[in-house]
Amino acid sequence: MEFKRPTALLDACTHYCGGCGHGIVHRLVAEVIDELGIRQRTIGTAPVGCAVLLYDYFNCDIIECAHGRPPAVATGMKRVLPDRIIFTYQGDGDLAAIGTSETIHAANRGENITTIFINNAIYGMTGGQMAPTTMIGQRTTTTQDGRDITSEGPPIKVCELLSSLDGVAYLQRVAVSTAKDVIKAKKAIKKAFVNQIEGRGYSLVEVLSMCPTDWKLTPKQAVDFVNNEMKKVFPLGVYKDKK
Amino acid sequence: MEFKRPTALLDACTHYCGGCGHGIVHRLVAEVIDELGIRQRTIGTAPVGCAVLLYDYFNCDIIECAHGRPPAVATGMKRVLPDRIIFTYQGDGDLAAIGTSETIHAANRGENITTIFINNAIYGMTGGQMAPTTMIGQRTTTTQDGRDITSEGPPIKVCELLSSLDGVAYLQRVAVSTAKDVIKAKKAIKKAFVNQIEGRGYSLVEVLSMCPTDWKLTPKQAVDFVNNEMKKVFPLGVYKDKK
Amino acid sequence: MSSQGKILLKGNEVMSEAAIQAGCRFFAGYPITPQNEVPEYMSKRMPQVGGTFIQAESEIAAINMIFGASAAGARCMTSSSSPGISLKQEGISYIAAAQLPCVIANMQRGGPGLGNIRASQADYFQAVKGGGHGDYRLIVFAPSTLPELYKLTMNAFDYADYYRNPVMILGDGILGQMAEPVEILPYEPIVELPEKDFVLDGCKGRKPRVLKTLFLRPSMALVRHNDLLQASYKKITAELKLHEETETDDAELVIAAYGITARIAKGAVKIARQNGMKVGLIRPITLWPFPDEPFKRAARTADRFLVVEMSGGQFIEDVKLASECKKPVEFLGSGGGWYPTPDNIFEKIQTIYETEALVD
Amino acid sequence: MSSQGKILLKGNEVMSEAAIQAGCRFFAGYPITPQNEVPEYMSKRMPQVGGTFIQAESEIAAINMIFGASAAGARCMTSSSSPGISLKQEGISYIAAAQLPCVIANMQRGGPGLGNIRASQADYFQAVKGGGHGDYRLIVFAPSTLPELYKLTMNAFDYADYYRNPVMILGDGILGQMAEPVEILPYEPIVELPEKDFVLDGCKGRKPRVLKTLFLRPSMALVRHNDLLQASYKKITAELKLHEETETDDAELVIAAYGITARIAKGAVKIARQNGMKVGLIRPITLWPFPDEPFKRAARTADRFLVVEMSGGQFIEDVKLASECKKPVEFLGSGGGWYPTPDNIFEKIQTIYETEALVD
Amino acid sequence: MANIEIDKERCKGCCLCVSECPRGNIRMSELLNSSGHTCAEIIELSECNACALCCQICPDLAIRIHASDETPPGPLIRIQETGVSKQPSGDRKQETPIGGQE
Amino acid sequence: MANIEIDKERCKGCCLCVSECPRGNIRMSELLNSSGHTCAEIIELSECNACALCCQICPDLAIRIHASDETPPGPLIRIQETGVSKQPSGDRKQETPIGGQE
Amino acid sequence: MTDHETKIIIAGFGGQGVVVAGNIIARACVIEGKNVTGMVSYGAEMRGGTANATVVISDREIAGPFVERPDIAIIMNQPSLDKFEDMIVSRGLAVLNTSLVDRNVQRRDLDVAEIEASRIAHRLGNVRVANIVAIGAFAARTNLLEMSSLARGIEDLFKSKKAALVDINKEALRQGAQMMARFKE
Amino acid sequence: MTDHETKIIIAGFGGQGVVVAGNIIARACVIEGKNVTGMVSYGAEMRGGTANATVVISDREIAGPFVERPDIAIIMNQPSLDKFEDMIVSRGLAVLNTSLVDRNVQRRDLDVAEIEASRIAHRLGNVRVANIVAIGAFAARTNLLEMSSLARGIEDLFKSKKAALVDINKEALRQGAQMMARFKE
Ligand SMILES: Cc1ncc(C[n+]2csc(CCOP(=O)(O)OP(=O)(O)O)c2C)c(N)n1
Ligand SMILES: Cc1ncc(C[n+]2csc(CCOP(=O)(O)OP(=O)(O)O)c2C)c(N)n1
Ligand code: SF4
Ligand code: SF4
Ligand code: SF4
Ligand code: SF4
Ligand code: SF4
Ligand code: SF4
Ligand SMILES: [Mg+2]
Ligand SMILES: [Mg+2]
Repeated sequence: MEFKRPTALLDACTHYCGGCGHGIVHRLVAEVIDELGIRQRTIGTAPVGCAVLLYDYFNCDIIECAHGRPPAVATGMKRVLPDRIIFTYQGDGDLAAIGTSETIHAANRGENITTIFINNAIYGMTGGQMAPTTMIGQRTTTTQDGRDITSEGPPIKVCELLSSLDGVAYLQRVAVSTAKDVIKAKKAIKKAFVNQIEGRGYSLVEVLSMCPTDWKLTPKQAVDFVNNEMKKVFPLGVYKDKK
Repeated sequence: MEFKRPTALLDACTHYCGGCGHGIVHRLVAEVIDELGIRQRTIGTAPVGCAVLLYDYFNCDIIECAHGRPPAVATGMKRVLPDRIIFTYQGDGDLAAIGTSETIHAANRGENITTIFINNAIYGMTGGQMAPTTMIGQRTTTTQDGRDITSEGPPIKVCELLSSLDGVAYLQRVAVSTAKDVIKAKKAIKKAFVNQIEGRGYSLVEVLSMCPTDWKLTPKQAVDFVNNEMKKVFPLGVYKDKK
Repeated sequence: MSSQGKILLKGNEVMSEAAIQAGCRFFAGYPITPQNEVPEYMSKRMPQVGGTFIQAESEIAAINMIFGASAAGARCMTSSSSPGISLKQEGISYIAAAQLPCVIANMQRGGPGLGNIRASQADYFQAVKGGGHGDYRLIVFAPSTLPELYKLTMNAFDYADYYRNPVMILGDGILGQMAEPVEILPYEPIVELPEKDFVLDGCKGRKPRVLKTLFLRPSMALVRHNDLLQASYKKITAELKLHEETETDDAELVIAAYGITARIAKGAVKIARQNGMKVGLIRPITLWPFPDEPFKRAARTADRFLVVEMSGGQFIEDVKLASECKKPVEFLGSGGGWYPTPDNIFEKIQTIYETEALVD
Repeated sequence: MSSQGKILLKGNEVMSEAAIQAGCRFFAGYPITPQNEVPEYMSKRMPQVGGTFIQAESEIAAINMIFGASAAGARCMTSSSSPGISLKQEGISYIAAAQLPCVIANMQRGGPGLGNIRASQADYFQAVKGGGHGDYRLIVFAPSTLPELYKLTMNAFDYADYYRNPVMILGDGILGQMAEPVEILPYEPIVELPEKDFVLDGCKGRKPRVLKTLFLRPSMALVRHNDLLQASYKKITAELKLHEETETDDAELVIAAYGITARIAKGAVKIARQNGMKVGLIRPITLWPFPDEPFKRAARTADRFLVVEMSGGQFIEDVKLASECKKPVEFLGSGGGWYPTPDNIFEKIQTIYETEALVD
Repeated sequence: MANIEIDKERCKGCCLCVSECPRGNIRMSELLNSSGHTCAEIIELSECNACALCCQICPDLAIRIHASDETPPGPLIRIQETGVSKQPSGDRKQETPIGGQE
Repeated sequence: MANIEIDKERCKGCCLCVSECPRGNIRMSELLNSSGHTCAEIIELSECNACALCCQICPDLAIRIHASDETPPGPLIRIQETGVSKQPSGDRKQETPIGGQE
Repeated sequence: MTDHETKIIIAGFGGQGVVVAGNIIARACVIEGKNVTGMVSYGAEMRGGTANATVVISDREIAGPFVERPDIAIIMNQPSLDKFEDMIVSRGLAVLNTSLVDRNVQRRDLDVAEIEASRIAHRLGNVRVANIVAIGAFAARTNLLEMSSLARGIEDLFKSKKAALVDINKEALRQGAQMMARFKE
Repeated sequence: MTDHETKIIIAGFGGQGVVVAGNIIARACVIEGKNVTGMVSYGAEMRGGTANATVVISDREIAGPFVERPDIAIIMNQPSLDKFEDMIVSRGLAVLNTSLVDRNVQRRDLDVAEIEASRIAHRLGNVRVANIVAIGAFAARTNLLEMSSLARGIEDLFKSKKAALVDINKEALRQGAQMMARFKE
């Protein structure tokens, strides 16, 4: 057994808080890029969100996009360079709030890209406001008494939402809150990249991820929150796998 | 038997082309408003699209909105005036292209409003470009060889898409391409307004509607297109009815 | 709380509380640094006063919710920072065209693009000339202290209603983030408020109303509507110009600065005066309408202007126009999060004095 | 086709074909009148030349697709009209900040708000001062005939690449909708094109590249990036000002107008000259950088300027600044779809002659 | 005999009512109204059963059925006879006036 | 004995590895690294079965397992001993630095 | 008003082919090497109502594409007559599609060419070529453009998309011109 | 540099409570009727790294909230010392949390107050009150603010949300001050 830093990841210390899920997912994406040998033809998009500094960590070309627009930017890139591998890495605010429209239409067009979607039920970077995926009753800085279904509506379930779109190739929801989940998550991410290599169209992996800081929990509590609360509302599994 | 112009409709000749479905739907909405006795507390939103002149026809307060934004505008109005009846009337470009995000989020918040969604598979007002709901193979001015699934993706099915959102109260797809369909459509529209009166949340009625002009068909052919082609791709029926 | 009834608040909170005090009962916004305290504060306060807070799905949704809420008769507000304000431009043009009152705050940050989160004044043109399409104008307030932010925010709601015109609070990251003691004074309308006869609330007891910005027929309908808007802008221009002058009477060099920069420039004026230099300051409080008279006046008495702004040079154009290019205008500024200090403004003043014989 | 190889095309088609000829291989747009012929034409032509046409789901998606396509190395373009251009402001600020070349066309229509679909020039400020956030500049071309539209569109791609700066074609509904005979000349680069060393196409054989507009660390990083942008703007300003002058040599009255309005004003100059009045015309071809020298020159020789624009008065500010407020500036204009004719410009000239003794 | 009436000034000649009438009791007339549309007309008033299906489909509210005790409204405005025969005006926009759009 | 190693300068003290180790073989040390984080440490190298579950969960790639023939990289940079005891730094942001956000 | 410019307006219902008519006239100008600009005046109209196309022809540079006061108006229906009669310049020409116009021109200072364009088109088997009949009449009356140029304009326009329509349109042109010529005799 | 202004910077890791410390100092100023502006310098830092809060205190109008050259620097960790040592004005004061600083101040022109703030806080049972210990030390050393005002500042800040924290914070303040006083003796 050997375990080391993938070459697709630069040897840098991240700016993420202790216990943040972003770091885990970064590694998984990098490992997949390594394993598929595509680092030199991969272009990633950085979102606006805690992962905005993605470009400081990934050892491949990166374009940083306006908030919510990575699917549109990726569309532009992929159409110009159809043989390159384009992935977007987006938070729940980025993908499911301001970028809802871009997400749905890129997905429906079946753009041959891969989307890694970090659902941490919060706006991490801006300091903990409600995200579209915030859970009912969850306290955030803009839902200080907990998200209320009557005024804010229920959390949006992205895999379920996208699954009705005929253009979408692959949807899976995973988590990174246990080592086992992490191993499964990697498989899903790999599949989402392989799909692109094989030209199957839009693939998205939703990752339930911890934000201890803005949840105001310790990393351990945050892991428990994912395992005990989030997985209930956001069931893990494959939501679409078009052959 | 008696059949006359509803009071919620002004005695004006519309600007719509001969055989256009908008006229039929206008009448149905107006009849429902009459029957529910809510004309004096109803506020409609006019979209940007062929129905932009809605305000010349409806005998109630109307606000004309930016393209795609009626759900946001209606949200603002309804929150300020919760006891008024707010409806949006939107085309497929308005609701399912530029306004995708506003639609999904108003629906998911469960805003207590009523949306009448005219799916005519085309951008009517701008002269016949592809809409999100344009059918595969359908020729438009921007898909001159027919919509191609590989580059444009398949048509978006709005009822199916929204049905995964827990916040949505009621979704039904109807048509106005036969007299029978028209009668059914009215029932659905009525229900969508009654839901609002009873505070059930977001209700949307999708209406398959004719655009003979931009389809470059006669009105008769247009009706056939709805009946023979569109209904296949967009099956009529109730997609959600939350009790 | 101090004995003077002052409490320590951040600028963003000061502005939010002022809005609540002024009767703002609808707020829609989307998070963006450095104005996050605004939606956060509103999310807490609005329910307490029976108002509505919505965290919109985007800045575009937020501004269009404001369009609806204003049409429904509520005093309403949205706030954001630079990139978010860019997204609101279409909506702002619609609101201005429909002559709907509302308050929009821009706590400017470094740009262009994603930029950074330091304060900036590089959205001046966007605010003052109009970043949206068409000939419209926003009333633009540029407060430079928190007590003034408190007062102008209240006034903003009044002027918005009075002129049926959106009002922008053009702040910046510093103003929003700094904390100062502020007295929470009760709200008093600053003008007599007209009846809101445009409100859409159902046509009970009256004819149906239409709120629209489309003017198709006859072909000159939109020209006429523009004439109406221009007439309103003329009235505002005649009535609402606000500014503050510091030691301009005998000034050889007049600094022009607004907002937080003006406050810092005041410090520089002090230093200069201590050093025997006749330096003054004109601080526009309204950026539109632009207070041109003091500049015209100063152009007669002073030898030179020095514009200080946290941008690559935008406000400078209005200073030149207002002073009719009568006197040379020096510039100290940069975009991207550069802040002046009294010291480096004073340095610039010294350079000017050294290289130019000011009194000839 | 005529013997001279000219074909009759609408302005929108002329611009589209010019783009194709210049090697534009990616177009994303969203329908809006009066520029619909552009996406329509592109949807047909792009597949023929192996390029990509995408009807985006919105103007915002379109401008961000351009961001991606340009980063991927394609010559690319988007077009829209006023409200749609307002929606693109955030994206434009990002593209400018990232120094990505691309061409953006605005076929202006009546505003503000939904307005109407008549032509207008009321997005001048937005185009020239920057409707988005931050200190950025677009190179802005204002063609006044279809042959010029053809040529400038080609040039736009070259200058965009040369300066790594987005270029805006600021047209209007008339220019887009009118049809004229145009010769489809082959493309020739107008400048030597630099290698695109910023392109993201995978890091094979080189270090990974990052394209970003965020500059957080160190705290002055964004200031430095702004300095870089300003240096580029300075270079463009020094090199690229374009204008056309008509009978200004002995003119007492100099008309300033751009785009289609300038063309109409030329008709008025002719009439005036026939009537013995010494009237000339300065027509900026680049609106940014603004050709100030001819105005400075004219301010020395002429007595007065007359600005004609299809807006409530925007371009007039640059005319004043360029001429350093040295001579009175009269104004003829209105927003909302008002069109001048040679006759009513001439009427205005007559009024000026009557009420003012031009030569004193 | 049903109290049915087609307002020829409102009719846009789309023909939808024609195919919808279960009795085949509507046809397109030879008339153009003042807006240039050919108009629908009831073939035989007495044949109509007032089922109102034609009214349901008519996009222009051009067909009215009055309660039997009600008198129909005033006469139509102006119908102009031409030699131009039945021409469903749905066609008439095949050529879209450029720019006449939002 | 597994060739496992925790890079204390990379560790952010989140403790996730502690609960993930099936052998209970990781604990939080009394050390703060130069960024102020308390660090995880392997209790007993010989107890480790190289299952790498700790590596899987570690958000900071602070845990490495080397092929047995490989030598581990150079020494850690600087660990500073303080009297401050084990303090999961996930807590440390309870108070969010205002403005330090996009 | 600028000298040497001829300003033409073609007005009718949307769908009467006024845009096509303007297009063919403009193409003929290109063929003859004349300066020309064409434009659809889309101010007030959306769907329905009148549509109109304008063409400005000149041997010199053309100032603007607008036609506020046409020299020649080809009037395809009654509302267009109502709208444009007053705007035509004194001594200008009005070509009237009398099939769809039910009153005479009121002004005395106009040259009026009446032609039953719709009826002729109807007889030709397609009422939609009334526009071309009217162009034929206009051409015969003014001699501004060669019939052959207009015929080539028709060919150019239709050959790509609707080649089938070339013949009937050419015949419509011929008949319109002939009819005018007959009146002249 | 503007006279009569005292400029303070509090710098440490995110999470060391530098913002709270600044807030309490500013509150004490308000209580004493002094002019004050507080600010978080959020320039370069996002998550992690150093965070710092600045406070400007004056009897007159305050020009700006920036502190480029602090009169007083409360340094909570090593990186902050590295970063800010050079910026402090000559004859300024550096309050050092020696628990997390492992070198001496290099400059000779500074007044240095050393306090093992983190260790004291740790002993008090919550390492996170190190910030308040440091404030106590600062207050005792400068006499710029009354201890009672600071104590009231603590009450005001915590009473609404975290009343439980009032006591331990007050105790931290007291011990910080006491420690300083002891050194003084
Ligand atoms: C147009 C625009 N709006 C808002 C912002 C501010 N902003 C930055 S990140 C962010 C949300 C981040 O949340 P998410 O996408 O969930 O990512 P996370 O930080 O949670 O990983 C927002 C609203 C912005 N930069 N641009
Ligand atoms: C921001 C903006 N983008 C584009 C347009 C142009 N536009 C007007 S209507 C329309 C689409 C209309 O299509 P749809 O919503 O399907 O309505 P329909 O006309 O088919 O009823 C578009 C794109 C606009 N007015 N504003
Ligand atoms: S704020 Fe949340 S999402 Fe962002 S780095 Fe910290 S833990 Fe991760
Ligand atoms: S274009 Fe289509 S949708 Fe619009 S009015 Fe005509 S038929 Fe109706
Ligand atoms: S009411 Fe019924 S029977 Fe009578 S005309 Fe209409 S469809 Fe025919
Ligand atoms: S359905 Fe109505 S508009 Fe159509 S032909 Fe019949 S009566 Fe006329
Ligand atoms: S590799 Fe397995 S056994 Fe070894 S420390 Fe990690 S989790 Fe424990
Ligand atoms: S999981 Fe990694 S970062 Fe967290 S405590 Fe363990 S080694 Fe440190
Ligand atoms: Mg998130
Ligand atoms: Mg449609």
